[in-house]
Amino acid sequence: MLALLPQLVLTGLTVGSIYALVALGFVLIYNVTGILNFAQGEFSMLGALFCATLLAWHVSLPAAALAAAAGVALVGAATERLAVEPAFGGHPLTLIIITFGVSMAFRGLALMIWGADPYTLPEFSPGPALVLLGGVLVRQAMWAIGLSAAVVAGLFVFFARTVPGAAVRACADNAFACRLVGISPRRMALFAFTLSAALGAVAGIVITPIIGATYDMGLGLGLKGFVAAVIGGLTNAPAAVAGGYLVGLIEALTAGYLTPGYGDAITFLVLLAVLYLQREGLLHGAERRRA
Amino acid sequence: MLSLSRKIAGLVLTVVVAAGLLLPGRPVLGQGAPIRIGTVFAVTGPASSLGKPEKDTATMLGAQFAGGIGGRPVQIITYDTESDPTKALLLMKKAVTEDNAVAVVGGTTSPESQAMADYAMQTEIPFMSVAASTTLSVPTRAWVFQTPQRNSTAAAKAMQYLVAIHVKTIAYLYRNDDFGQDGLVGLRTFAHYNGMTIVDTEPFAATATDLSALVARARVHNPDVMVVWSTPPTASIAAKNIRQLGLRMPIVESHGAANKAFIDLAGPAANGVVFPSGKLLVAGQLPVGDPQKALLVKYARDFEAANHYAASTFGGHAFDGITMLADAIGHVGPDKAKMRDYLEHLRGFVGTGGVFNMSPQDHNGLTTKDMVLIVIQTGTWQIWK
Amino acid sequence: MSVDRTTAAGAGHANRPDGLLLSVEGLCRQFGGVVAVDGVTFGVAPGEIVAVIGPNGAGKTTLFNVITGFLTPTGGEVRYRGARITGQSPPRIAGRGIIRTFQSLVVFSEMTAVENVMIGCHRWTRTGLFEAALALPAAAREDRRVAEAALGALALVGLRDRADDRAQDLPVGQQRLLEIARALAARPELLLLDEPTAGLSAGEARALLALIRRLRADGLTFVIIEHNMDIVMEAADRVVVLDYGEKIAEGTPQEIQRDPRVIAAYLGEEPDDAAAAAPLGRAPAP
Amino acid sequence: MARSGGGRSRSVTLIVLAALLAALPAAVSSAYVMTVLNIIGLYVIVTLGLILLGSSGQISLSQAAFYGLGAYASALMSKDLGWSPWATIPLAIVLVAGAAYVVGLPTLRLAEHFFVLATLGVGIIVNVLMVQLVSLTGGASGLRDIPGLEIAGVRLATDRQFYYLIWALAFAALLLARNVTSHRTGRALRAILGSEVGAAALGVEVSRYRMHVFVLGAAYAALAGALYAHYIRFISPSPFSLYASLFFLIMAVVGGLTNIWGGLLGAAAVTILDQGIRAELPRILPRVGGEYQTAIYGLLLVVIMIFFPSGIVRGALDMRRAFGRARVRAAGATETEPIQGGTA
Repeated sequence: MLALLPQLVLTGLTVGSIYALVALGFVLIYNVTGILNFAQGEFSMLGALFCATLLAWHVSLPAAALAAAAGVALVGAATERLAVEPAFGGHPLTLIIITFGVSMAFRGLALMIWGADPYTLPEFSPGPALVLLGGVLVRQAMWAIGLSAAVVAGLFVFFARTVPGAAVRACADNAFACRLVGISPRRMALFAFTLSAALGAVAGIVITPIIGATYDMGLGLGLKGFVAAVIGGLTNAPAAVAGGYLVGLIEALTAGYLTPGYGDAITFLVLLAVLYLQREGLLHGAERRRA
Repeated sequence: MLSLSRKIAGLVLTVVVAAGLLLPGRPVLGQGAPIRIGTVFAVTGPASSLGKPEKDTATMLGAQFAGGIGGRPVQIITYDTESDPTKALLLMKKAVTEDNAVAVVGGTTSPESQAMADYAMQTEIPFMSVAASTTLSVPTRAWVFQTPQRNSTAAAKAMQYLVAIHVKTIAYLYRNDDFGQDGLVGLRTFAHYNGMTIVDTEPFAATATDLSALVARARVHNPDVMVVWSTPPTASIAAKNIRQLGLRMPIVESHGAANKAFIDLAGPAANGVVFPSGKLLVAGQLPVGDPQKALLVKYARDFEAANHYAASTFGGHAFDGITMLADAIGHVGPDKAKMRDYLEHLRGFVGTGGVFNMSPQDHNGLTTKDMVLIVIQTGTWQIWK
Repeated sequence: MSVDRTTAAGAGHANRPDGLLLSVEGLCRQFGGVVAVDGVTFGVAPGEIVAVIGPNGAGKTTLFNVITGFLTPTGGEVRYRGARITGQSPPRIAGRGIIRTFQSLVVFSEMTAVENVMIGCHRWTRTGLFEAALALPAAAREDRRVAEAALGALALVGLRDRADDRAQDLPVGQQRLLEIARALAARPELLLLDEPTAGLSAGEARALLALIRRLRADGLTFVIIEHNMDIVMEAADRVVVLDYGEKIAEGTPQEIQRDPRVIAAYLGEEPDDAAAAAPLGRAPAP
Repeated sequence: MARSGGGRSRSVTLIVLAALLAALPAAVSSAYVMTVLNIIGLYVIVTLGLILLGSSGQISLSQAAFYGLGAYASALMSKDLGWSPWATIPLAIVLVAGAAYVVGLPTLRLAEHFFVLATLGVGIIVNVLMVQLVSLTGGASGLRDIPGLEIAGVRLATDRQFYYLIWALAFAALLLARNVTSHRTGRALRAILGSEVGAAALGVEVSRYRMHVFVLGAAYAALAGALYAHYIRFISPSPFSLYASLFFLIMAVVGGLTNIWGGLLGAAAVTILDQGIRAELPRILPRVGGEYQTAIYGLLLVVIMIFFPSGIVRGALDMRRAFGRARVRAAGATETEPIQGGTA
C-alpha cells in the first residue's frame, strides 16, 4: 500500500490548498474583529457562481473572476454593515448565530438564483496533469497552492509594511487605543469583511475547476477551512495555511488507507483534539469576552 | 400586573390554538371537485438536482391537466421534502389526509421512497416511487410501484457493454447508500454469470469533493474497467479523477450520470464514458419506429419551454408516474383500489422510461430493452453501436 | 437587621500552629515574560484587616486572582486554615469561605439587586438539581430563607429600598455596594475586597468603613486592596505594600507611612496619580 | 422570594395549558394536523434541552446528534435485541446522557465559540458514524420496521394516541425544565449566564452546572429521539444532521434562548412556519417551494438576533413594557420588574 502514498500526498495537497485559502479568510476576520464568521464559506460559493454566470454571458475568464471577486467584496461589506455591525458589542454567541443566519440566507438565495445544479469553470491553464514521484498533480492545484502562498505573502507585506495594515493589527490588539489615535475599529471590521469576502471569492473561483460549484458548497468548505484555521491557532495566517494542508492530507490519507466516508469524522476528531489540548482557563475566556 | 411567564404562556396558548384552528383539514370534497394527485419530491437538499426537474415536471403536468380528465378537473399538489425521509413521510401524510389525494408520486431518494412506501402500504394508497433502488419493487408490494429503470436493470444493461468489450476485471466505485449498494448487488450477480471478477469496491460519500485517493486505491488492482455508480457531482469527479491520474481504461457509469450536469462537471473526462440510460437523452437519434420517440421528443420540448433548462430522465420518472395515474383515473375513476388493480395490469404503457408492462409479480415493468447504452462523444450523447 | 452569620462565627479559631487564617508563601505569577507577582509572602490572622497597597500595576489584583483560584500561580503556595488551596478552582475556594469582590464591577446586570444578592447565598444553600427538578417543598422553603437573607444583606449596605431595581440601573457606587452585599450574603470567613470605595461618595465610604469594622468585630477577616489612604490608615491593622510584583514592605499603617522604600515607590510613579500619592503626606487618623 | 404570589398564577397557567393541550385533539379532525402537533411536541422537548443549555449561556450544535443517538439507540435495542420499547426508551436516554457526560468533560472547558465549534464537530462525527456504520445503522438508507409502542397489549397506532403520549412527556419536560431553572439551581444558571467569573467567585460550581444542563439537554433530545423512532418507525441519518441542529437552534432563538416558555413557543412557531412555507406557499404561488425556506430562515435568524436577542416574545413584551413604563412613571408609580434572563 506504500505505492499509494505519493498520490495520496499530492491529493492531500490539492484539497489542502483549497482549505488553506478558505482558512485565510477566517483568520483575517477573527484577527480584526474576534468574530468566527461561519458565513465565510458562502463567500467562496458566491464567488464561484457569480464567475460561472459571467462566463456564461461570454465575459473572459480573468475579467469574470475579477468582477466576481469585486462583487463578493461588496457583499462582504454589506454583510458587515447590515448583519454584523448592528450586533457589535453584544454577547459573542449573538454574533455566531448571526453569521449562521447569514450563511443560511446566502445559501437560500443562491438556490433561488442558481438552482441546485452544479456549475463549473474551465481550468486556468488547461493541460495534462503533472507527474511527481509516481503521483499526479492537477494543474489547477498549482494555481490554488500558488495563490495561497501569494495571499500569505501579500498579507504579511500588508500587515508588516503598510500603514493601514499596521492600523488593522493595532485594532486587533487594542480597540480602545485604536479609537484614541483616530482609527475606527468599526471601519476596520468593515475592511476585514470586505477583504476576506474577496479572498473567499477568489478561493471559490480557483477551486471550482477542481470540485465544481453548487449553492450548498459553502457550508462544507467553510467548516473545513474553519478546522484548518483553528488548527493553525486562528490568528496566524501561515499556520492557518499549514492547517489547511494538514486537513487535506488527513482526508486523503484517511480515504486512501481507511475508508473515505470517515474523512470528515477524522478531520473533526483532529479539531476536537486541537481544541481540547489548547485548554483555556475561565478567566482567560472571560477576559477575551470583555475585550 | 400579570407576571411575565403568564403573558408568555398566554401567547403560547394563542399559538397552539391558532395551530389547531388554522390547520384543520379542508372539507371533504364532493363530486365535481378536483381529483388530487400528491407529489412529494426533494426539491431542495442534497438530492435537489433530481428533485427539482421532478417537481417542475409535476407543475408542468398540473397545467396540462387543469382541463381535467374524464370531465373532472385534476389537481397536482407538489411538496418539497428537503431530501429528508421524515419530511417526505409527513408530507405524504398531508397529501393523503389533508388534500385527499387519490395517489402519490415521489420519493426522490431511496430512503424517502422506503419511508413513503411503508406508509402507502399502511393506508392503502397507490404510490409511484421515482427512486431506482431495486428493493422498492423486489419483492413486489401491493400498493407500491416504481417508474425508473431499476438498478438491477441498469446493471444488466451496463453488463451488455462490459461483455462486448471483453472485460475480465472490474473496479467498482460507488456512492455509499442504497443506490450504490444496490448497483453492486446487481453487478456482482451478472459479473459472476459472465465470468468476470470485481477486483475492488470503493465506497464514497455523496458529499465527497475529491476521489483521487480512491481511484489510486482501485488502480493498484489493475482493473480492465472502472464502473462508477453515483450521480453528479461525485459521478463526474470520479471520471475526472480517473483521467487525471492518467488511467486509460474504459469508464462505465450508471444511469445516475444521465444528465447534462455530468458532462459539464466532468469536462473532457466525460468523453468516452458509457452508461445505461432511458432513451430520453437520445430521443432524436432513435429510429423512427421506436414507440417512445414521439413522446420523448414532446416531453423534452415541453419541459424546456416551461422551465428553460434541459429535461433529464429524473423529470421523466415523475412524468411517467403522474401520467400513469392519470391514465388509471381516466379508465377506472378516482378509486384507490381500482386504480391499484388497473396499474398492476397495465401493459404496453408508453412512458419516458420505456414501455411499461406491469404484472402482479413486477411493479416496475421495465427491462433492459427499455434502456440504451449511451456513449459521450465530444460532450454529446450518442447511442453506443 | 443583621446577616445570619453562623458560619463565620468559627472564624476566630484557625486550626494552625501559627494561628494564621490565610498564608501566602513565595507566590509567583508570570505572564509570558512579565512577572506580575514575584515571591510574595504574607499572612492574615483571623479577625484581622489587612490592606494591600501599591502603585497601579503593582500586581495587587493579580495577587487576588491567584489567591481565589482565577489564576494558577507559577510558583509558591496559598494556605487557608493550614490546608493548601493553591490551584483549586474558584468555586471550591469560594466554597471554603473566601469571597472576593472585583475592582472592575462584576454584577449580574440583567437581574434585580435582590436577585444579585440571592446568588451570594449559593454557598450555604443546598438545593440540588434533583430537589429543584421535582420542586420539593424544601426548595421553596429555602427560596424564602434566601430572599430574607438577601434583603438583610442589602439593608446592611443601605440598598434595601433598591431591592427590586435592575442592577444595571443603579449608579456605579451603589453597584459596588451591591457587590459587597452579595459577598456578605455568602457568609464568608475571609473577605477580599478589591478597591471597595472606588466610586463611592465620601459619606458612603465612611459608612462602608463602619460596616467593615462592625463585621470584623463579629469575627470576619478582611484583605482589602485600597487606594484611599485615609481608609487604609483608619481601617487596616496591617499593610502589605507591593511594587512591581514584589512585597517591598509590611507593617502597621504608621510604619508603612515612614518606610522610605514605600515613599520611593510612590514618588517614582506618574505624578498625576493623585489618589495614590497625595495621602502619604497626611497625618494618620486618630 | 419577593414574588411569592407569582407562583400561584404560574400554576394556574400550567393547569390551563394542560387542559388546553388535552382538549386540543377534539378540535382537530385531520390526521395530518395531529402529526404536525406530535412533531411539534417532539421538537418542544428537543428545544427545551437547548434552552436549558442556553440558560447557562451556551449554545450547542450537537443537539440533533443526541436526538439521533436516542432514536438509533432505542430503535436498535428494540429491533435487534427484541427488548420492549418501554425499556429501551429509558435505556437510550441513560446511554445518551452518559455519552453527553463523556463528551462534556473536555468540551465544557472551552470558551464560548470554541465550545460551539466543538459541539459542531461532535455533531458531524456522530452523523458520519450513522451513515458509515452500515451494518449497524443501515447507513444512509436508514432503519425500517422499528417496533411500535404498546400499552397493555393495545398498540399505539393512531396519531391521536401518540399525541397524548408525546404531549404528556413534553409537558413533564417543560415542568422539569421550569423547576430546574427556578430555585437555587436556576439562580446559579442565571448567574453563570450573567457572568461566569462573578458566579465562580460566589462559589457557583460553573463547570458542574454546565455539565448538568448539558447532560440534561442531551437526555431531553434522546427522549424525543427515542419517541420519534417508535412513532415514525423509520429513521435515517438525515434528520439528525448539522442542518437539524441549526433548525433546533432557530427554534430556541425564536423562543428566546434562556426562556423555558420560549421552547414551547419557538418549536410551535417555527414548525408551523415551516409547514406554511413548505405546504401552503406552493398552493398560492405554484412556482415557489422550499427554495425560499432556507433564505427565510437565515434572514429570520439575523433579524431576531439583531432586534430581539432574547426571543420574539420577550422582545415584544420588552417593547410594550417600555411604553408601559413611561406611562407608569408619568403616574409616579413604580413597577416591579420580572426577572430578566439576559441575552445569549
